[in-house]
Amino acid sequence: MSVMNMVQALNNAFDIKLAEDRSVVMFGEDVGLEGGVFRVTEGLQKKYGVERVFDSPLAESAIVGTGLGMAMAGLRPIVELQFDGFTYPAFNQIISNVSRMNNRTRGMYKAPMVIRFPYGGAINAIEHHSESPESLYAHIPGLKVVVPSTPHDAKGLMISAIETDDPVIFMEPKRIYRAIKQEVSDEKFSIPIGKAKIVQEGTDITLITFGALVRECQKAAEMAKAEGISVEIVDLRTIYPIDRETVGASIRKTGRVLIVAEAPQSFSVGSELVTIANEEAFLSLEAPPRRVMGFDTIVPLAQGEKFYLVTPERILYEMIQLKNY
Amino acid sequence: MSVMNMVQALNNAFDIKLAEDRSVVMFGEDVGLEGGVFRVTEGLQKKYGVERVFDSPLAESAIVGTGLGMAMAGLRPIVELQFDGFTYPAFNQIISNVSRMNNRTRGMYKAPMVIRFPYGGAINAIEHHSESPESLYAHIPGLKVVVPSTPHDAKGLMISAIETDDPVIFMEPKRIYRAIKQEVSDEKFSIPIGKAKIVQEGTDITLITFGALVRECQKAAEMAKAEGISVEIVDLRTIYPIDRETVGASIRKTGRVLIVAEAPQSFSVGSELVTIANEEAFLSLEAPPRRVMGFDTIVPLAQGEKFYLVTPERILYEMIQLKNY
Amino acid sequence: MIFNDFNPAEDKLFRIMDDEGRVINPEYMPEVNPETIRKAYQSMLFARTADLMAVSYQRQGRMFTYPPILGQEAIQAAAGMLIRRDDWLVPAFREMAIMLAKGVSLKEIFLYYLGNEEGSNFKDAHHVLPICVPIGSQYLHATGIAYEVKYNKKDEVVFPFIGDGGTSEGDFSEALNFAAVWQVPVVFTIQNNQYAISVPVQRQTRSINLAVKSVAFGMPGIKVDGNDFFAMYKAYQEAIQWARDGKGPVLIEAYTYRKGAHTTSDDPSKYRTKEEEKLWEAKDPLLRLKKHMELNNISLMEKEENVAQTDLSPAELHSGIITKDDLFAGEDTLIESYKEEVDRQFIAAETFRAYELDDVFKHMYVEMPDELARQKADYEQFLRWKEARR
Amino acid sequence: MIFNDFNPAEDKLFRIMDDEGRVINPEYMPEVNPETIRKAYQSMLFARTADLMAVSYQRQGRMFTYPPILGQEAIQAAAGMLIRRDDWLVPAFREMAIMLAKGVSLKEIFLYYLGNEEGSNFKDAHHVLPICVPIGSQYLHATGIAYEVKYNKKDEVVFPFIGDGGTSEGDFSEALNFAAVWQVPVVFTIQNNQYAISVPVQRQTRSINLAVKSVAFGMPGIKVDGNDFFAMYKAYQEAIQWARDGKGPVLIEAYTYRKGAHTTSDDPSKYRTKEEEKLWEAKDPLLRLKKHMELNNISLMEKEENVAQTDLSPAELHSGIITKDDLFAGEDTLIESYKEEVDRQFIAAETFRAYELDDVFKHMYVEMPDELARQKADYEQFLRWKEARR
Ligand SMILES: Cc1ncc(C[n+]2csc(CCOP(=O)(O)OP(=O)(O)O)c2C)c(N)n1
Ligand SMILES: Cc1ncc(C[n+]2csc(CCOP(=O)(O)OP(=O)(O)O)c2C)c(N)n1
Ligand SMILES: [Mg+2]
Ligand SMILES: [Mg+2]
Repeated sequence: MSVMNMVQALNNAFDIKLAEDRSVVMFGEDVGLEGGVFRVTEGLQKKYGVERVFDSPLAESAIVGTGLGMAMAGLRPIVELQFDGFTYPAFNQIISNVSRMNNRTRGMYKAPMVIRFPYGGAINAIEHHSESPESLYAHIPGLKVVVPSTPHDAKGLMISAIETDDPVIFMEPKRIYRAIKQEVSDEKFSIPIGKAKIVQEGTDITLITFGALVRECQKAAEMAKAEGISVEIVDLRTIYPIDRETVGASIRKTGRVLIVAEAPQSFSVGSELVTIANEEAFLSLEAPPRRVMGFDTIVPLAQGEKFYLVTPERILYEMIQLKNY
Repeated sequence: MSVMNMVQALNNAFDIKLAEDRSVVMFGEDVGLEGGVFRVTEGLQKKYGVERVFDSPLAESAIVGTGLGMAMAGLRPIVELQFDGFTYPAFNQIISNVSRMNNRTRGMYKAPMVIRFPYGGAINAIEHHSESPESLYAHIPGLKVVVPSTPHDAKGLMISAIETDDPVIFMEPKRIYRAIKQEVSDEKFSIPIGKAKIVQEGTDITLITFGALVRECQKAAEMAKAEGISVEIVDLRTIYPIDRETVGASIRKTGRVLIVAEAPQSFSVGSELVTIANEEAFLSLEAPPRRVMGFDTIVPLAQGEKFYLVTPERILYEMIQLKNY
Repeated sequence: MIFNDFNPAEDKLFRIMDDEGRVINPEYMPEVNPETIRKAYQSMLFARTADLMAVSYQRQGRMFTYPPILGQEAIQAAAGMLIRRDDWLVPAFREMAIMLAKGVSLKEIFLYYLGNEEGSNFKDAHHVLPICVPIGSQYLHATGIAYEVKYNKKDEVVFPFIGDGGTSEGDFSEALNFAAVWQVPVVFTIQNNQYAISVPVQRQTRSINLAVKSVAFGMPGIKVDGNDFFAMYKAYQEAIQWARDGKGPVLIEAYTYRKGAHTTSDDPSKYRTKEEEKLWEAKDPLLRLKKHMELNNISLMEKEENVAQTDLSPAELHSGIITKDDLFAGEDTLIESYKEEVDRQFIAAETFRAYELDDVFKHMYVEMPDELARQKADYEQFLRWKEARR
Repeated sequence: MIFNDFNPAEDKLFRIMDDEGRVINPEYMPEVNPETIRKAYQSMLFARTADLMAVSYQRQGRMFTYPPILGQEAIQAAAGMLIRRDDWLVPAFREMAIMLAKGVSLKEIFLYYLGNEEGSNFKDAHHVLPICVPIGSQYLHATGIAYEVKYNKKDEVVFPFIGDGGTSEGDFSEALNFAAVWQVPVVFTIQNNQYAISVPVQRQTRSINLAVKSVAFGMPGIKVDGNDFFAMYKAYQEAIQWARDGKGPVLIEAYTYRKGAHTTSDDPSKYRTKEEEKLWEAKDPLLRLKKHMELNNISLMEKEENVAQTDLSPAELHSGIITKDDLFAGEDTLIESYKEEVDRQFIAAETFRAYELDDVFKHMYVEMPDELARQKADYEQFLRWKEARR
């Protein structure tokens, strides 16, 4: 066991996989020598050499497209896209090739690769550095979309992501890269993709969330306690395939559900969860499922972010509305 | 009035706008001399010259990116992307620039452009020629997403799309390009973006749909009549901004809603409509809102399409489930 | 090195044979024996036969669509003869002939155009990627594969293909750039058949030719007469050597002509002239190789092996000693046998097992998510209901 | 034409002045009078002052981030002096100096880095696009704008900027290709400052230089010493003439060095050496122009105009007739006045009206959809609840 933040936990996961599997390679902009702009890959080039951990030229479509080629040829590439907002030049490779190579060739060629990037707001960044594109990627058949919320989960989920034969979009909540420290096993362990986690049990309201907002939900739940509301928190861990069972069971128990996420709300992960609430728990619903999410706008620049970001207080407000319905 | 199919109605809309507004230009792959692979722009280069209606080199990011430049400089470009599956190389330009130029510059530069493409399955095509990406585009703040279901609507909506100062994703249901003929006014007219249309009134179930599937819903409604089910059909016409009022009112009336669309169901327009049903009509819901949509898979090649496509019979089946809930 | 002698920056075109089949640049003539030439011609003839029949199947309504390779056979025959089993073929969608050469069966190709993904699940071919429809995107896969080749110190070369139109896509440039920076073994081929559907290459780019784009990425490039089998063969030999020697990637522009339609849904008369088509007819790659064989007394069928290597002048040839008809006497019979083979393959594709619901779901993931199983089960319930209603 | 004389395919570098400020290629020296040179130096000095202060505001925690232009002033000063009011500036994100030249206020630039979109709403600047963060994408906008210029037969030129790293993005190539095919008036500038964050240009591309990429698209290109004000000025003069004459686009690689960090969050000592930095220190564009002015007896302030045009040798200069100190006597005072101006602008940005909820919604669409109004109203209700709970 060591105390790790998420950056360290991820780095540790890479270290373990690089050490045990020579087919694992890592690359992207500034990933090698510098160890990435967030230092998530720091020290790995030195340890494993420039053939295995390296800088690429500045072109996201190429990073993903060549990564796919490597994967088809038998490697297990982990590619980094520098920020959420810079994943889009690679969108065509992801949706048209990465996600479907296995289907296109009926399994003749697989695409075991991890496409990882820091995502989300609250770091006072300029445009394109604060986005939450999970809904886009979750809508694409053939991808698995994973988002950890703690250092422990980051490590365990990353190891699963590297080991699965399906391509994985791995979104790293940058605002908690270093904000949460935790005891994490130094050994190799993995957390299954596709299973949600009950962060805390409760009876009145289910909060469904993931990534950086799990912590905000915990704060909100604490506040809600004072109002006499018992909150259950479900951390999805995986956006696709979504864990319908855990989500459904929790909602059937509480009868009230609030979805907490940062992306624009329309046509989003929030919409899908409302749908699942209906499909899995219609007769238990005591109030219409609600979303507390981003507006249908771009994440504002730093000065405007305070309006956009979902805060514990806003979560509490929504819970009270739900409760009083 | 002339009898027109959708190709002719769209061509007529372009003709009217090209004639009255010199700032309108059209381009894309094979758009000029050939008039597009579906001949939607046929004859327009001859009439308006190669400066106004022209072929571009083969690069979608450039088609959209240069189109945006033109729009910022004062033109009103209408760009064609050849198929739904080839819109993705332009995804970065669309999501990172087109949709946000007005917001980024606080209105200093607008992006009045139409990005149009044929979409959807049922033409026995090879891969990438049968997709329905509306959910991806509808999730992007700053875009309007429009889908006509008839020649008349195609003309009226296209004229609105060209005239609005916001960028519009205009999806043309290719399977009914020539399948529906209709009297369409030769005069200029427009249909407002953002307003749905009640295609037929009914009391038991609301079908919400758009594009090519409106016709399939009409067939299903006909079949349902025999089963004693009275069906209301809402044609969205616009996916974003979605017409919450019309949708909500219809569901409040019938208490049962089925969403009919072709895209993969998860994280989709279907999910958003279920959410709207909850938000707008929770207390009226007599059964959980249902989706009958594509599977979370790629649209299969021609031989497999019969399983994937939503048929009137499947719509009927789902309506019966809803009715019997 | 032909790459030095034919600098694309000076718009030089590498040819060995003229339109009449005469060797005009003997110093570059590759060492090919009559047997090789015969095989080349036969493989081109087979490809042409299959190609024409594919178009006719489509016309008969037995196949959905098909992109003819008519006129581009020499490029693919040359590459097909030099590509090794372990080398990688990364096609776009107009590479039927080299796919066959690399072990893909015609049945599989037909199956694909009959609308079944099993047509991209090559049973016998090794290291062949499926047809890639999103233009340009396959070029990046090739560069990535070549990275693995270098990483694992393998003796393989990667052969991606693209069209002239495809060179405008960003992915084309990115792929060349990454391959050059990484110095990986890729032989990039551009089949410049003068059109991207209706758009002529002159409206696609203003560079003096397509091979010169190699300059932007720091790799050798050459513009080759794509209808000249020998020039293509020689160019591939040197390019492959370069790549296999670890010197990095190479770019070959094969200058050719798409004699057919873009696909069976296209009508070229809308955008090109009969005159232009006629001009290129004279440069037909099969015709040229045939002329060369006749000039050099190389017969179509094997029996002539003893006669070979003797260069006969056209005059001698026409003097009646060996007539054209004698040398190509078996051609019609050969074509007939090819047709039968093609038809057998087509019927095998047509009679392939019926598409099942499971085929829609089974391969979307390696590990199928519950969600997909649920959707499938729902659909099966619908099917049972439907059955019951009958 | 310098574009002929300095062929990037031969890796020629266009310089006029050496590192000591001596004119080594007088035949190319643009006709610039002392007043112009003085203005150039002053504008570079102002940009440098503002740039250094921006970094220090960030260090003080008064600004979120900032990408310094330190070392790249000559490029932008030259372009800034030649770009006309109606010409279009299409920046990436490291173009503070030319944005100022084109009428953007420092206050606006600061406001942007203070996290307010109003910093991209230029009140006085004409035909300037906002900072474009997604690398390469702005190049396509420039080509599109130039299409409009040509379409409407206007006498305008479009000036997009990009970094060395940006040349690897597909959009870079697509933009050059479209501009060349359309023959539209764009002067493409690559500011090759040797790094893309931590990645040196040698790992970015294997082409012999970046200017040579022009060959791939059929347009003139030139590699210019970006720290040589005169070379940049001359290159822009000819490029602009070319574009304005309707001959199509041009590519300029400005070979320079990013003396500062990538942004204020970056630490260059992780990836480059002190030696390298020192080497480039000697090529500093301000220093070089200053040396040139001293050699040529051009003073910083206007009073010297009568002395000008007389070339004095360094020996004469040091003989005491005119001392260096005399010529640049006012520099410290000037810098002080610049600092005051910069500070005024920064405070204006800092005290800009507070960001409001409405600012989040107002500009997402030209015609705001009901859905956004609804979301805003919901939020306002939350705010009221929050207020009430206090
Ligand atoms: C990204 C993308 N855009 C558009 C298309 C549609 N399309 C199919 S073939 C073609 C033209 C290709 O021209 P070229 O690259 O010259 O190849 P050729 O067809 O001549 O072999 C187009 C535009 C596509 N398949 N992919
Ligand atoms: C599409 C995209 N990918 C990644 C980034 C992150 N990023 C910002 S600046 C930069 C390096 C740019 O290098 P260069 O083009 O040489 O410009 P310079 O910073 O040297 O001026 C990177 C990778 C981005 N802004 N956009
Ligand atoms: Mg072509
Ligand atoms: Mg740089």
